[in-house]
Amino acid sequence: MTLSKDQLLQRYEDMVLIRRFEEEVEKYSKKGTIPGFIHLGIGQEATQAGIAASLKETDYKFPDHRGHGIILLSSHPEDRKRVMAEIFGKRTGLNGGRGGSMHVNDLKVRDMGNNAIQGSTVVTALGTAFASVYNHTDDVTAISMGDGTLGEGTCHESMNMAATWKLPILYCLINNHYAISTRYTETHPQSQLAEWAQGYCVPGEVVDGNDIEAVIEATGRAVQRAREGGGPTLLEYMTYRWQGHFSGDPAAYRPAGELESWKEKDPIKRAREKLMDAHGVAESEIQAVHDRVDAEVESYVQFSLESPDPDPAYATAHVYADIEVEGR
Amino acid sequence: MTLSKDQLLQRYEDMVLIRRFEEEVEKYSKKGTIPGFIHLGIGQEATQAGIAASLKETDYKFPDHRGHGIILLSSHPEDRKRVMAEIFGKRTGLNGGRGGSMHVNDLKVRDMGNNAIQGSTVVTALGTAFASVYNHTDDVTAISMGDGTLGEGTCHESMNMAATWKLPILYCLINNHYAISTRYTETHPQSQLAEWAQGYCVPGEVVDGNDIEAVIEATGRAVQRAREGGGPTLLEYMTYRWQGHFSGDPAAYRPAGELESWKEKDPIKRAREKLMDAHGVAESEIQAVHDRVDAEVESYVQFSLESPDPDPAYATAHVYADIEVEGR
Amino acid sequence: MSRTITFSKALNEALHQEMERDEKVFVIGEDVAKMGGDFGITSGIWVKWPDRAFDTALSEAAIVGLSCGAAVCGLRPVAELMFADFIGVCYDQIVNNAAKLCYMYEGKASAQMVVRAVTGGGIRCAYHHSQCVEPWLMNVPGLVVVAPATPYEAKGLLVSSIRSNNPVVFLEHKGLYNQKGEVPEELYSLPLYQANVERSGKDLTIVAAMTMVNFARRAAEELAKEGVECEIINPRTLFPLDKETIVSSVAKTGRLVIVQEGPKFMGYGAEIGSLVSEDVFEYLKAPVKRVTSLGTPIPFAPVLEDEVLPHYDDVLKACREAMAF
Amino acid sequence: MSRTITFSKALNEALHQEMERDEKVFVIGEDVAKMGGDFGITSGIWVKWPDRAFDTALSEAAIVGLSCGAAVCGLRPVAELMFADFIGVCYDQIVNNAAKLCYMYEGKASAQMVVRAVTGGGIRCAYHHSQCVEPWLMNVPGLVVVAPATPYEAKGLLVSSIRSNNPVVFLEHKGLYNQKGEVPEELYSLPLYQANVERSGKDLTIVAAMTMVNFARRAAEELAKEGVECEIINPRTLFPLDKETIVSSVAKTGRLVIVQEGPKFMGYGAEIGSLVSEDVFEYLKAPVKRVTSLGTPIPFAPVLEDEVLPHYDDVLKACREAMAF
Ligand SMILES: Cc1ncc(C[n+]2csc(CCOP(=O)(O)OP(=O)(O)O)c2C)c(N)n1
Ligand SMILES: Cc1ncc(C[n+]2csc(CCOP(=O)(O)OP(=O)(O)O)c2C)c(N)n1
Ligand SMILES: [Mg+2]
Ligand SMILES: [Mg+2]
Repeated sequence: MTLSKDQLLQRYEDMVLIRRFEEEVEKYSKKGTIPGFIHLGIGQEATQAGIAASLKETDYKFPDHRGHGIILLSSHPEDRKRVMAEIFGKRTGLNGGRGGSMHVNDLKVRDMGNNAIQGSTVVTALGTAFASVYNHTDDVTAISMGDGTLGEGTCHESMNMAATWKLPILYCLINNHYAISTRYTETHPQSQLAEWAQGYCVPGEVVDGNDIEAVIEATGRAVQRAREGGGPTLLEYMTYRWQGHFSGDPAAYRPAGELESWKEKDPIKRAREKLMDAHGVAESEIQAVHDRVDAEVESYVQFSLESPDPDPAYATAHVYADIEVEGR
Repeated sequence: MTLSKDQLLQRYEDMVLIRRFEEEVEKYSKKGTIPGFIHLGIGQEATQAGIAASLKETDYKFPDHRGHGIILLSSHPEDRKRVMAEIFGKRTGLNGGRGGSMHVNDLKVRDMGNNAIQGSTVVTALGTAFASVYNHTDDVTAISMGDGTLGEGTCHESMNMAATWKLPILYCLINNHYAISTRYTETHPQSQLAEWAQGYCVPGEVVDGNDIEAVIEATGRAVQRAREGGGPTLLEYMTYRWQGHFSGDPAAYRPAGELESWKEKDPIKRAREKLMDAHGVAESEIQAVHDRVDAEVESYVQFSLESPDPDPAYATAHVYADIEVEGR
Repeated sequence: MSRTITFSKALNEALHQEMERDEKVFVIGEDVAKMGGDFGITSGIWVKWPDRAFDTALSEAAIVGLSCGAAVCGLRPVAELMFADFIGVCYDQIVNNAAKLCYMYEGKASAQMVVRAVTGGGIRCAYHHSQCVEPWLMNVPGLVVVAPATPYEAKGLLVSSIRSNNPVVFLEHKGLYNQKGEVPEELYSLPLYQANVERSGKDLTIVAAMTMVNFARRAAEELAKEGVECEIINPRTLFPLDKETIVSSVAKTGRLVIVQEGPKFMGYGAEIGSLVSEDVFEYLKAPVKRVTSLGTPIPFAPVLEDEVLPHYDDVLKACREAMAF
Repeated sequence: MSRTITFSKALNEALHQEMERDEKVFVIGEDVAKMGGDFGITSGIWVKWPDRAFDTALSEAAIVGLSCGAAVCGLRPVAELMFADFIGVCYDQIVNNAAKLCYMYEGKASAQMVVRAVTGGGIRCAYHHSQCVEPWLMNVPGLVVVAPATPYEAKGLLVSSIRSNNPVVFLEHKGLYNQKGEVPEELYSLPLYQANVERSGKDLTIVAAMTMVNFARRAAEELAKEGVECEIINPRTLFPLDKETIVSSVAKTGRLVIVQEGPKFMGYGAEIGSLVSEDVFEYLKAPVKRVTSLGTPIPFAPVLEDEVLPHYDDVLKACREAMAF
């Protein structure tokens, strides 16, 4: 499958949006305006945008700690500034500032939230997929997991159960080559992690995670399969994060030249070349996308900077569904 | 490989010893003399005896909750009565009666003990195998796990790490078709569980677990491989437990005729036929084995019955290596 | 209400009646469907509702994780973990996932689920099948820990736990399964977060949960002969705890003995002892006493296990000491 | 001893010196080898001993399980779990395996290992990277929970934890990593199971661990100006706890304030409050007070997290109330 010009242009804009969003997050994280640890998805935009584009609003999404991009694209356009405000820890954030970068969720678009215990939501995802079957809907569940996260025991319990019960789950294994400082080849026996799925009689496919069209094609097929009752699929998206593990990590563990070689494979650059070379899109049209996105992201930043802090009393709300806990 | 007459006769005696031991345990469990839950290995003697016979004394053994047979055969002959006394909860038991059927260990023969959290020792086994490598010894680690236990996340973490580091581990997956009432086909996607190992690039082999020679042949090969630095192997021994999950379970979940068909494949009967038909062993020689074992097991029972209860004060010993906890 | 049934039967009935009432309720766990549970608590459910009872692999993290996800979608999972000791292998799912979902989702969704688990000692099953696990859980904001002591409570509290929008760890003491008591046939619920005053008295308060309530009752009878009137409080919900009932009882009696099956250190007795001395210090006539098991793993041999578990005589002794102080 | 280094550096030095001394010691965990640990605590070890530092997959149960197995073979693993919150995913290995091995093996072998984990809040990392996990562990017989409060303790206690034949969960509060203090260059150890009297005083006892010791010190200075002499006790080993030091201090002062970072319910303050009222009831001149965080998950936004964590002013207030009682 190849995307039409308009489709590809739309996905191009999605990717640029992620990139610009992350650049601003990085800037304000380095300044100290954004508190806590930030994991940036720069370099992985094709995987994130491609997964988001393959899902419908009622599909259940479990993004990961590096998943701002999927969160952003899944949310309603008018809520996107609130994704950033959440990362800033502001009252106007999608979750009132109580979750931050690692815990943004938006139930109205079935973004079930990311999570800071790696592998934990890999089993939670069984439950949303189970609910689809129980309730006879065709909503699929897409769970993002890194190459490192595949080390967790929950991955096995989840895959075993999903494969046995043919649950509608997409295991989106985002292989960006590292878990913090550790290359996946040092901690896993397979040369491609997708092989792991074969042990469960589940299709495992390696995808060029920096090629938006390849991502959409493979993901779309797997979504379709799951929707039709064909059970889970594991997709291994090969990609690379340009920044360190968290914003500020110097990433000294990367061999010289590696980053540069991956920058050659920049998913945005690749899509732009395709747009211009194959679809004859003009430089000015591309520039218009960038201008639009710049303005858009700038508006998120302004919104976030201007938003008030949460009310301290909100700290004790919703610990339980029915009873209050003691405040100060 | 086929065993010589003498070897096969020896293994025959091992199997008869397990069977008679378990029958007595069952008897005293039903009488209420043996407290707690008892998981019997009757029907699985070829797997247990074959694994035990393939290991040397300094290899690390992690038997499972149904592993009396491996424990018994690994222990020194003079200690075997103490295995039974442990199950009786007596002071003379291998562990002073404090562990019972699910927690018998004997460090001097590197029986590291069974355990009642399924899957827990599957990761502990990494550590003994790691120690062999760290200390440059050639001791291998053999971990027993049931078909049901393969559901636990620890199996994945263990296999992933063992495969990556090529640790000398034998995953002895004893497939007796059930986890309590649940058939393995209902909870696992593979038609043979050995396929699971392929996802880790680890050899997985299906073995006729009721054929002592097949067990010894396959296990021996895997042990050899591990000893020589070739890494882990998963062996799936196909067998069947004749009793319910625990002594007293009526096992109503088994389809009619299933038990009978497996009794046809009785590992003891098969070995006896081979001994008599292929090796020309006389009925009387077989009878002598049974007589010897009967007397032997009877002596364990007497020893266990006559042994004193533990001293209650022993309950507080060894909680810590260096400090005492409060007693009564 | 004169029908007498066992604690197990009461639980089973609660499940049947709630499943009848609300089709969002389902049961999941190892051997809970076709076999009806290792302790028979889910018996008959799969027969009636084959699409609402699920036998799983040995995968406790997946059982709890699936339940969390399904709960957030509006279903009401009742997961069985068999022995409570197995909470160890799915602890993350309980404390870091289930317990925090309501907070994360700002009350828009929550882990409205029940995790049933068989707790406590006494059946000679040693280290891994005998622990009292409530201290593992009672320190985790967002969780609810329910611990019934009678068949009547078993049914009523299980029903309210299923209906609760919070994640409830429902502890069933194996020593109570065969205990009989009066249980209404009709569906009813008992309030969560509310302790029960099992017996009123003015001299001394005994707080006890699960099987320890039986010890407390026996001791109260015995002490009554000596002229001591004990008030017995059974928390029913261990966390969040009904402090008020405990505190006001001690304000009246001035004396408190806590009976707890698990080891003394950091058990529920620790919290209850502390909150009482904080809140009604001036009323306390004697030091708070705790009767507990020894601080060891639970050994197998009957003489050893019996040595470790709390002794009834120590309950009497503690009460008499409190009175004599 | 006039050299001043950070808490992190002290830990790193302890590891280097113990590894030098005993070749059975090795480090294992995620990113502990080549990168030297996410917080740099294992920095330089892999360079010196490439065969004794192991980067693993994200597999905490395997890390702890492997350590148990290796320990039983006589090695001395020092495992790093990065954030203590991840104890959730390997809880079974810690409480059902490590904690029980000495008992199971009747003292012939034990889980002689250290599990290092970074605990506590304050760095705006929300629910899953900020919890005080000691209550998860302090109720499990067989475990040791060590919690240093200064660089000097960090080095000395890590050394003794490595040498201990018990499984030690070694809690490093992230708020202390950059704190500086005097630390001897030579190898030394500090006794486990022994509290430290940080400051002597006759009027009021403050028990505090980890960062809370800083609050206690500040409060003691402030109160000294008002003529109140505080005695500060830092348990160092939270479990098994040195009761004697605490109890005899309270026997002297008659007043106790416990400062604890985690939620109040079932925290270490619960046990300490109870044991004091049991053992020195007659000496208590005022109710025991606990200063703690609120009972919620730890939220992200600074204003929210600050609201939840204990407030220094509340320490002062609690002490003044105890004095005024
Ligand atoms: C259970 C658990 N273990 C460890 C961590 C610490 N940690 C956070 S992200 C990470 C690496 C994850 O690597 P990967 O899954 O490849 O995702 P990536 O960061 O590369 O996107 C680690 C070790 C964690 N959050 N949770
Ligand atoms: C973590 C854990 N979950 C559940 C159990 C309860 N349990 C004990 S044995 C068993 C079945 C094990 O089946 P399998 O591994 O096939 O061994 P088998 O009993 O057939 O020998 C179960 C569910 C347990 N002991 N530990
Ligand atoms: Mg990665
Ligand atoms: Mg089985």
